[in-house]
Amino acid sequence: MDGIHDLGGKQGYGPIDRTGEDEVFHEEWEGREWGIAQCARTPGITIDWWRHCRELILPEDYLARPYFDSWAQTDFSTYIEAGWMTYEEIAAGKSLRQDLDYGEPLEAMNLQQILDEDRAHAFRFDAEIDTPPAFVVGQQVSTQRHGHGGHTRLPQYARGRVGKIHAHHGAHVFPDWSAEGREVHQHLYSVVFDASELWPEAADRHDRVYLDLWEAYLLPVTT
Amino acid sequence: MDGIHDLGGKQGYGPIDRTGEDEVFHEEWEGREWGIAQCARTPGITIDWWRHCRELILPEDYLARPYFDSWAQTDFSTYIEAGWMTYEEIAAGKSLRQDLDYGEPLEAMNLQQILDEDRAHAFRFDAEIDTPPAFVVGQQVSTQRHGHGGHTRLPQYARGRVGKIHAHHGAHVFPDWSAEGREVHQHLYSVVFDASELWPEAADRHDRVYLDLWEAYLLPVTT
Amino acid sequence: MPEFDAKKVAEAHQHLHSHLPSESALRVKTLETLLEQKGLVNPATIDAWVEAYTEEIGPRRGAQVVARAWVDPAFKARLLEDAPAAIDEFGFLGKATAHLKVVENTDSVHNLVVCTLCSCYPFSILGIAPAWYKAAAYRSRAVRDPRGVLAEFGVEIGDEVEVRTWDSTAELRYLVLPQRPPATEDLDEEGLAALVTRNSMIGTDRDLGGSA
Amino acid sequence: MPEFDAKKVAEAHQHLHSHLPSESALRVKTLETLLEQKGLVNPATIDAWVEAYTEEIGPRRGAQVVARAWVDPAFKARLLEDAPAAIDEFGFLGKATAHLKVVENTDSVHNLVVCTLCSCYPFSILGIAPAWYKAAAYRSRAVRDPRGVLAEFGVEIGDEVEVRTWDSTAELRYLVLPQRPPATEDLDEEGLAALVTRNSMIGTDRDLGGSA
Repeated sequence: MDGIHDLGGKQGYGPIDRTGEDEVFHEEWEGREWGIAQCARTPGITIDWWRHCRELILPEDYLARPYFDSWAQTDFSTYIEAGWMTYEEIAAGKSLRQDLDYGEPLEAMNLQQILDEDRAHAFRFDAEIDTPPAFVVGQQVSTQRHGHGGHTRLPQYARGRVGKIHAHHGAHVFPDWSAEGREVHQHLYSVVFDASELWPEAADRHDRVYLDLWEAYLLPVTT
Repeated sequence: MDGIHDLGGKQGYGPIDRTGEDEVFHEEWEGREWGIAQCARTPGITIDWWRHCRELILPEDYLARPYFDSWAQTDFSTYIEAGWMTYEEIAAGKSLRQDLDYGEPLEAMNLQQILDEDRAHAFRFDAEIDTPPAFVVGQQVSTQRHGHGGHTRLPQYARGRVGKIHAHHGAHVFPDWSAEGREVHQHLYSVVFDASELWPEAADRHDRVYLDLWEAYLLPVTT
Repeated sequence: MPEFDAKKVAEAHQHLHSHLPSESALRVKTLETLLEQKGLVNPATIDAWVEAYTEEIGPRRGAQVVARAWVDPAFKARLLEDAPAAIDEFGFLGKATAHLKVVENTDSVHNLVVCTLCSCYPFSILGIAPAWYKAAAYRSRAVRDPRGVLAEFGVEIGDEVEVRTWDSTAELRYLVLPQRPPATEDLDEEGLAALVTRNSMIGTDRDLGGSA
Repeated sequence: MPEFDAKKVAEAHQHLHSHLPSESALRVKTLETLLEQKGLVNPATIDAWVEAYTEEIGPRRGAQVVARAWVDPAFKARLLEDAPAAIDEFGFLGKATAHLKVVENTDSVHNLVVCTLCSCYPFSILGIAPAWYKAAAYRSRAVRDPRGVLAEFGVEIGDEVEVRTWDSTAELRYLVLPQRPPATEDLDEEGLAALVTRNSMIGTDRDLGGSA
């Protein structure tokens, strides 16, 4: 979707505010939200669906509220969507129904267990597939002009542009479909673009931008 | 600029709120701001510069604050830029210097005078120029892929797209330069685009979008 | 004189974000006070502008023009050919209408007007734009999802009808000429004008209620 | 089970915009309370996650990896070839590093990492991302104006140096391998690691202060 989250190259956001950059969490609630996101039971969602739910936050809230607030907002929305929470419960600040069974009580985990758990979070998103890659390293490609109307990882600033395959990373879960609940692996590439291909003011700059893009985002360039 | 104001086709803004749609002004201050914008002396600005100043409002303010508030914010910024107001004066809520001469005292105008004045606001932005138009009605054109880094009236959603010249409107003041203080007339066209050229989900819709675009935004299509 | 220094303006917006009162009414009061003290505005003239756009200049003007076009084919031809001159026959030429264009609805075409980049509107013929016209939801969706927008306004558009969205990217302003409703033969121009809604001249209304 | 219904989620966001308290702390408290009452979270486990990412997992991990690469060419080669396996030699493999890539700064190349679409970050090796990394100003500008961004961080990049911005659009995560500062021959691995800043591993820092 062409949402407020698609910030690459957008202008007008002003200077970078580095306030508190050496603090891990600036306020206690930020740590609580971080922790909830690590260990709460969730209704079978994918990372892409969660990201899409965050993208759907009202633009003014997305911009004006603190970062971890958007995580809480996203969590609420996924639990509501799944029927695990209701607006009434949120308004009341307490659970109003006990008829749903979410499984065994959760044991408290200690620091060492968390360090092991963090290790277990080293998820891989790639897999072997039968289809050979359509592009080879060094090949020129152009990107699709249209993004997916739902979740997509082809940002607006890199649409309809010509770049070059920098690397092939095997087949990774395709996010546009994963956000809809379909897990399909597709070849993933790093694609490098000259800055001048992307930005009007970069004509005489030799900088480059690298993006990781799935095969469905790419087209061969016929010269 | 690729600012927050460039809203065409952006997603996530939700349903249309029609609250109070039959009221001219919802609160008194809205009328005051409207009136200020009509009759206050300004520091020799152009409409395009004023629009650009509005585009430069912080994105979260642009989205979250009421519409006419953005006019007041824009006015403040133009007076500050011109040196006609200072932050100290705005903080104090009163004028702190009388050394600048803005001309004769302004006489109060009555309703009939305003109706005449409104007539006098029928500004024309076109002029005869020597250069003949580069495109003819019916011709296919494509739009530039890049927008101007400052003010521009080529929206993001219509960049790098193929359309057709629907009408030629003579030469009009080119906004990208007018916002920088240079008044240059350039041929202006209405260009029509198939919806399917602009939006991924419009593939089977026979709708069209018309934009008024200056010659510098357009390129001939070589087939 | 201003230098049109965008950097300075961006900094002003950042400064004012933190240093102005958050209430809009207070901000505008501050602006008016400063302008008056500096001799840059006369508050009585503001009063008169508000009065003009509350009492005199508004969508009833556009409605009169539309009704005339319905009953007078020669006027309609002039209106479609040169709208500023045609509305000037009523004395309605004014703010933001010097480059007015009229686009006509038919059985097979529906027109919708938007300004995706700011909030351009033909003031002297329609008055102050409704808040929704200037809001992000309408501006973002009118070009991409015009049928969804129309449905929210209660307007269902058949597949056989082409929707044309006019994005006011230059100083041209657009006025939709809606279709005359059926069974209105016995209405005079004034009676017809009473049927014309503001939204029908923007394009968010289509079938005017003449048959009731 | 969820149906992944985006319309329902958008409506939830609209509803919560108006019906949740505006203070973030209260909102998160409400979330935690509900989850605990429903048996969906154990607060003590949240405590342990906060402790892990405050005390144990953070940019000192990345700094150790960088220092090792500076002193051990074979390790550096493994790191550039297969970063997840290389950091696992330290036991640092974990959250968001299974597809880690290391990009190396040289005299003629400077690397900068961003996630323009959300806030992807190699957690298990750098800890919690700084707020600026997740904010609109950095996300919007790092791809378009990397030299302006770097200047705000006090890093001046000569015209002869190519700036490469890596936008983390997939599950790959990037770690910048900064250059070893001059005149650090007498420092051991631990001393070298102390020179490595978090920002230098994101790319918003370049010349590490070894010569002082």
